[in-house]
Amino acid sequence: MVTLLYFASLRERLDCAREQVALPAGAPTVGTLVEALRARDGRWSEAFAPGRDWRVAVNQQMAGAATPLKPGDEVAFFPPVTGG
Amino acid sequence: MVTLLYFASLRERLDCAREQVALPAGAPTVGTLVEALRARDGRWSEAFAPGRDWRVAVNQQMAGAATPLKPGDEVAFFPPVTGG
Amino acid sequence: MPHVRVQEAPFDAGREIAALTEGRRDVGAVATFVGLVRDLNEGDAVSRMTLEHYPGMTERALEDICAQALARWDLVDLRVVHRVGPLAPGDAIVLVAVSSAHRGEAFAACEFVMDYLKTRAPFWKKEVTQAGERWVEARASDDDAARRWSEGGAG
Amino acid sequence: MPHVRVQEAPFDAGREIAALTEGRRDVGAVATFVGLVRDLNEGDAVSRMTLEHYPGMTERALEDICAQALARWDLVDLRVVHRVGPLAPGDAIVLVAVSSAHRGEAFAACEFVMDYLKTRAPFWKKEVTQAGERWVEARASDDDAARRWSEGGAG
Repeated sequence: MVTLLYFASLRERLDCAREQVALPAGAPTVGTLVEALRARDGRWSEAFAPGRDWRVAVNQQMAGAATPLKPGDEVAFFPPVTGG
Repeated sequence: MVTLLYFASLRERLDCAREQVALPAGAPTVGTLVEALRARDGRWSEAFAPGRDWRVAVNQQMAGAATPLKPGDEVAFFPPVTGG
Repeated sequence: MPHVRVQEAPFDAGREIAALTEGRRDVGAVATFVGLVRDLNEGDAVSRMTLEHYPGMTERALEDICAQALARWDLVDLRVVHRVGPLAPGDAIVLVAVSSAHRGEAFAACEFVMDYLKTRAPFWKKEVTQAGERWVEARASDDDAARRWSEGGAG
Repeated sequence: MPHVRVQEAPFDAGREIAALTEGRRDVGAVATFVGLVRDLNEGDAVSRMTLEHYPGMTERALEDICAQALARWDLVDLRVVHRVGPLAPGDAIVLVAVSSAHRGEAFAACEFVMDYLKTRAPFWKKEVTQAGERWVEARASDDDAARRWSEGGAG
């Protein structure tokens, strides 16, 4: 299992701030996790459709599609940041 | 007559903060004024010797050797500035 | 470790600068940036906004940005304070203050930290305008500003 | 007309920044520089110093520097406060604060004003070291810093 967090417009679009999911089989990465999320219902498949602009952090460090995942990781998805 | 002001190390070297002098004849400029000062005793001729690094302001605006002078002007000589 | 704070409360820029220099006699320069909420964004009047963040990662990201600045320039110290929660036009959002012996380093590092913070620190602004609430879109110019530090640009 | 002050008394950086932004809702960025007396200059310990200036011309020069910055960048406002008289290590000497809608202009203008002030405003520092009193020599690096603004450099 990993913990998924969603922030800002992504959290609102999915109507979900936090969930626990099982990791995909094999050697899971952010990319294979996103494929699994995309296979869900309309909201997830739309939010993670190819070409949508989202960012990901694994254990609070900026990450990418190739970043490997292991049980217990905290994976956060969010739109490009707009602080400052 | 013009008023001459001296600041900082130049004031100390000349032991003079302020004086009134007659303008050189002709079409006086900062350059001809400096020539007249250089013709004075050792302190002035040394302070204004060719190659010495001083700055000049006429009526509180940065000026140069070619700047023309007229009666009543305030001419200030000082070393390169070191504020801030 | 540089001082990094995320808080709802307002901050006092003068106190932050004073804290950075207190008891020190080797600081010749402090460059400070304060970002504020404007009443106009993308052509629309903004009446208020809310800043959301990612608790935990925010502090890490800010500390990482500070560490990069310390590695890159000869600095004495730096600090970052970032507000979250409800804000109104005129309110200060962020403060970055950098101390060093000479001004060139302080200016460069302060601008670097702001440019990186704008693209790397997990904060999101939601504005209230006459048309309702909207999430602020990231600006391409902020990406450009951050990128110049890795391409031998104005740094 | 930008606010320019020359004074013996200390200043409060927070109050100067607040004065620049008070009642305004169009300011998104304030870049501030504070210069301080260091206890070390040219390798020698400095115990105290005195700042001499040219009353009248000083204010004019600072106002002229501010006017150049206002002409060059899209700024909201700026202010300069410069101390004169006796100072000790750790004391703040100068403050330059610049407000604008966006941060790029504020940073550039603040650095520009400092670079010009360092070479154009009639202030002179006299330091007290163990070897006695000495007038601080102008730095070639300050001339270089000022010159880059007229050569299409980092501005």
